Amino acid sequence: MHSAIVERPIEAARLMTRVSDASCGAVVLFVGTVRDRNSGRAVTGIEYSAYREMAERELAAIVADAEARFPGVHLAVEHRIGYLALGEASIAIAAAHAHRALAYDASRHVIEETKRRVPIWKREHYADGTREWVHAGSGRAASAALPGAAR
Amino acid sequence: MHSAIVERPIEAARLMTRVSDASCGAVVLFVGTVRDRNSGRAVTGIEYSAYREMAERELAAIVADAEARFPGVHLAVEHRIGYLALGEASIAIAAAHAHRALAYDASRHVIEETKRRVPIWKREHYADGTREWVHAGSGRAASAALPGAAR
Amino acid sequence: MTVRVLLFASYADAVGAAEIHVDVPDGTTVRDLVAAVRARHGPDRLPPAPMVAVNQRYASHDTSVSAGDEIAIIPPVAGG
Amino acid sequence: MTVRVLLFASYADAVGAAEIHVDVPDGTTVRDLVAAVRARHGPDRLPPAPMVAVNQRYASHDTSVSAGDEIAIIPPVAGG
Repeated sequence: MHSAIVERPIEAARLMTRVSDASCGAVVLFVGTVRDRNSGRAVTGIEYSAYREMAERELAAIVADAEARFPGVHLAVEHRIGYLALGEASIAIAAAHAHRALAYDASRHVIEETKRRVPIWKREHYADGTREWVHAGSGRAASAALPGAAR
Repeated sequence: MHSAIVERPIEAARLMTRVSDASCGAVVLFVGTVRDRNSGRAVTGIEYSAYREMAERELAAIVADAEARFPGVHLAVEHRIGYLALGEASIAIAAAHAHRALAYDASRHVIEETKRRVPIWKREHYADGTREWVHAGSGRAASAALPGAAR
Repeated sequence: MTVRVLLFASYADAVGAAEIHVDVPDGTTVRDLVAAVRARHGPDRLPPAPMVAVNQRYASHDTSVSAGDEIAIIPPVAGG
Repeated sequence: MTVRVLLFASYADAVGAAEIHVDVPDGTTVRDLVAAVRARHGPDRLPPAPMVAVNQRYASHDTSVSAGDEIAIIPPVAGG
């Protein structure tokens, strides 16, 4: 198993190589990338920041939990932080297992848990020159004055 | 969308590139590979054969159906035939969507439908020098004399 | 009429050919064709109700067969 | 005692600092600490019950805080 917060481009193929071995007949790779629109606004890039030590700890815990929950799965996960342009990968998760159902389930579990609890934030940069922090789940950018849980 | 039966190594990264565009925030890649054991026997390789014209037609139909069933998904699928050594990819499915849930669901749908209806067969080669046709679902190799539906 | 029948994988091995030609009456069905193949090559060579494709599409055993059709008897598939 | 509090992302922007030091009585809880930060920096800067981590683990608002702890007030996460 492998997990890391990185400040360089993610090499998804290397994560797949890390998890694959002769006993694994199925590999599922998830890649999350910066897309050009969110909530109807034209996005030019996203700036990811993290509470880095805690993010590394949470990501490692998610991977360890998943390997216990889906026995036999091999996992490798990297989340990138810093400024990412359109199309660049913010996260890649490679999950390998002898059987495909567990590879899919473990992959999905890791991305959902990552979005739920790893302390990483993103600020979208828009075509009109503005930028705003995004609060997951709300589907809306947060106002600077009263963010998050109070909304 | 893209689907093909090929007789050369599958380049999964190229399939991902094919499906990705700026509107897709999530890409799910599934790769099925030859593993070293099946039903307790040591496998050295697998020979895949197909009813090629029909297999191409069925695979194309599965991809078209999936793109209708999961609106907005982009799909690229290749299935390899011929002799594959341990670890080589027999199938790769790239699914991209603006949102991850549909990318996962479309990917899973395509692999399940492919296993269900594309006329491709495999003959496992074992470490002891024998080889046998495998009938999916049975979990057992088929006898040569009375295969398939009669069992 | 004479109908061309394709066999694959374990069925080709069992019958000893990847393609056979079978004489059947006009208007025969897939069911009758399969029965004719089993009668000629031995009932232990093919199951009584295998999957069959007519012109590269899965077909029911009630489907009528014409002389120019491409018939395939299809073992349980195992792709992926 | 003086407690070091880390702020991130929109909360750091709202308060105007990524790290602040807050004077609180010994034995204070996360709840009291958040109230002290809001009293000092303005109640419109942080929600009344944000997520908080103590020593890099999510903690309930009843958790007691010690002087050496690393406290972080955590906006809704948006990774992935």
